[in-house]
Amino acid sequence: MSEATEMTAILRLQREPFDAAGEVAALTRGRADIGAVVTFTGICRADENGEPITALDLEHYPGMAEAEIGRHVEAARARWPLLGVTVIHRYGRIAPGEDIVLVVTASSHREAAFAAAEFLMDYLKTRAPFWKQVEKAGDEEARAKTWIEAKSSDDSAVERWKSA
Amino acid sequence: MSEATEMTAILRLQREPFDAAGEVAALTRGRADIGAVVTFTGICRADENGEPITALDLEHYPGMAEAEIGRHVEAARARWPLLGVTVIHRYGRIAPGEDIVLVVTASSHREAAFAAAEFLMDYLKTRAPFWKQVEKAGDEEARAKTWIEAKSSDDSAVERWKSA
Amino acid sequence: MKVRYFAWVRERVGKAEEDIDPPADIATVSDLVAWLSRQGEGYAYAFENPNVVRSAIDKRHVRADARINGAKEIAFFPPMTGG
Amino acid sequence: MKVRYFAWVRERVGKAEEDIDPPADIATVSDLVAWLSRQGEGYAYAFENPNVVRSAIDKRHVRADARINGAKEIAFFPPMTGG
Repeated sequence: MSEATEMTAILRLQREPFDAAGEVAALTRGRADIGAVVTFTGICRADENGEPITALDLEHYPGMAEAEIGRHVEAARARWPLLGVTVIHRYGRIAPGEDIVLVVTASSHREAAFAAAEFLMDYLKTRAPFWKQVEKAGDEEARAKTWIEAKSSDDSAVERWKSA
Repeated sequence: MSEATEMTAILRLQREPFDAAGEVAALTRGRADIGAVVTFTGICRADENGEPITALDLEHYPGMAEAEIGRHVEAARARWPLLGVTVIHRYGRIAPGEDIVLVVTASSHREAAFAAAEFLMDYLKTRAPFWKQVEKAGDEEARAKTWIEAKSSDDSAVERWKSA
Repeated sequence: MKVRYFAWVRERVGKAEEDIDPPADIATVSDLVAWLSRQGEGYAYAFENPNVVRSAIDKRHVRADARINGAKEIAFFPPMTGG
Repeated sequence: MKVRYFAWVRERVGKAEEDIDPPADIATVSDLVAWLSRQGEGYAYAFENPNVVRSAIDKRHVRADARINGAKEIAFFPPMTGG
């Protein structure tokens, strides 16, 4: 492996919160070939479709989630000159204001870093086996949980990577 | 101003390094309406066009740089439903591995955050009055400085925002 | 063959996974969906709109016409909403 | 009227800024560039390819046909390379 194409890929699914800054530092530390780092953080909002929520609950398919994300990290590497990629996706109960997902992409130049981060997010939304439930306000007994429906805008977003 | 459209804009030009994580925290702290944060960090590489460099030296046009970036932050706000924007651009001598520029965009959803961050970076590259000089390796006397030439790929990148 | 269910498919079927032994003429994922739909009310409810339910064989997305021969694990779930 | 020079335009002209008083028939930025080019070797070198040099009036980008009447500060510089 030549030094010029050295690429770090980190992929983790976890219940615990993550430290975005620490992950960026881990990806860039000791390297002077990275010129651009794009970080996407998905955060739990306090509302869903205009209604207040108390939490999100994320279910996932262990094993397949890692495999599916790993395949898309490989596809991103094949498509853009990346020097580093980190994907961390949480599962379990997540309160408003907490982070849900982190994608970090590093490259020599900004175009590849932006494109790969968007590509990975579009695929995470539509292809990674995670399902979100919202927990609506109310006391312990009254808390209604509802599965979030997939958005057709997410399907259109992922389509753009197929034609190019 | 309604709470739903509350937007924080931070714009700084400085000689000192910045703390990307601290800036993201400042933008998102105490809010639960932000669902997506995109961070772009531009970093000084140890090479320019394949040749090793010892530093970049950034000159800027004080007053105009702030005004020009401010106008593009306003244009981004008008175009996408942003909840926060931070732009920090350093000037002066910057060593390989050090950060040069930071753009943070926050929105309810990822599409706006990604698009606004790319828009701002494309404009910073081509319209913000900054000029980069590279300092090539050598002893104090022999250090040659060369102005970096503008890239036509950056001009094409900025064109895409005009047709849409 | 192991079958796994996720999200509201799991809730409707009433279990997260089970081992099944479908008849030999069940060749594809859509054959299996039709067969499962006849195994009880929960299954019928879960697969009431088979076009909505997604499937994976051995942890890879597949279409309804994929052959199940040799599969170790087949999973059914709603459209994904991660990220 | 104050004129400011940046990057290699500044280096070629040999100064960062100066106050000038061009003749009354100098109406546009390109008139001013032509007039400055006649003020010495450094100026001629800085503006040898006038299409490359960018200009701003009162801290806003302008084209070469912009009128300079009323301008407080005119700046000349190479294409920007920030970000």
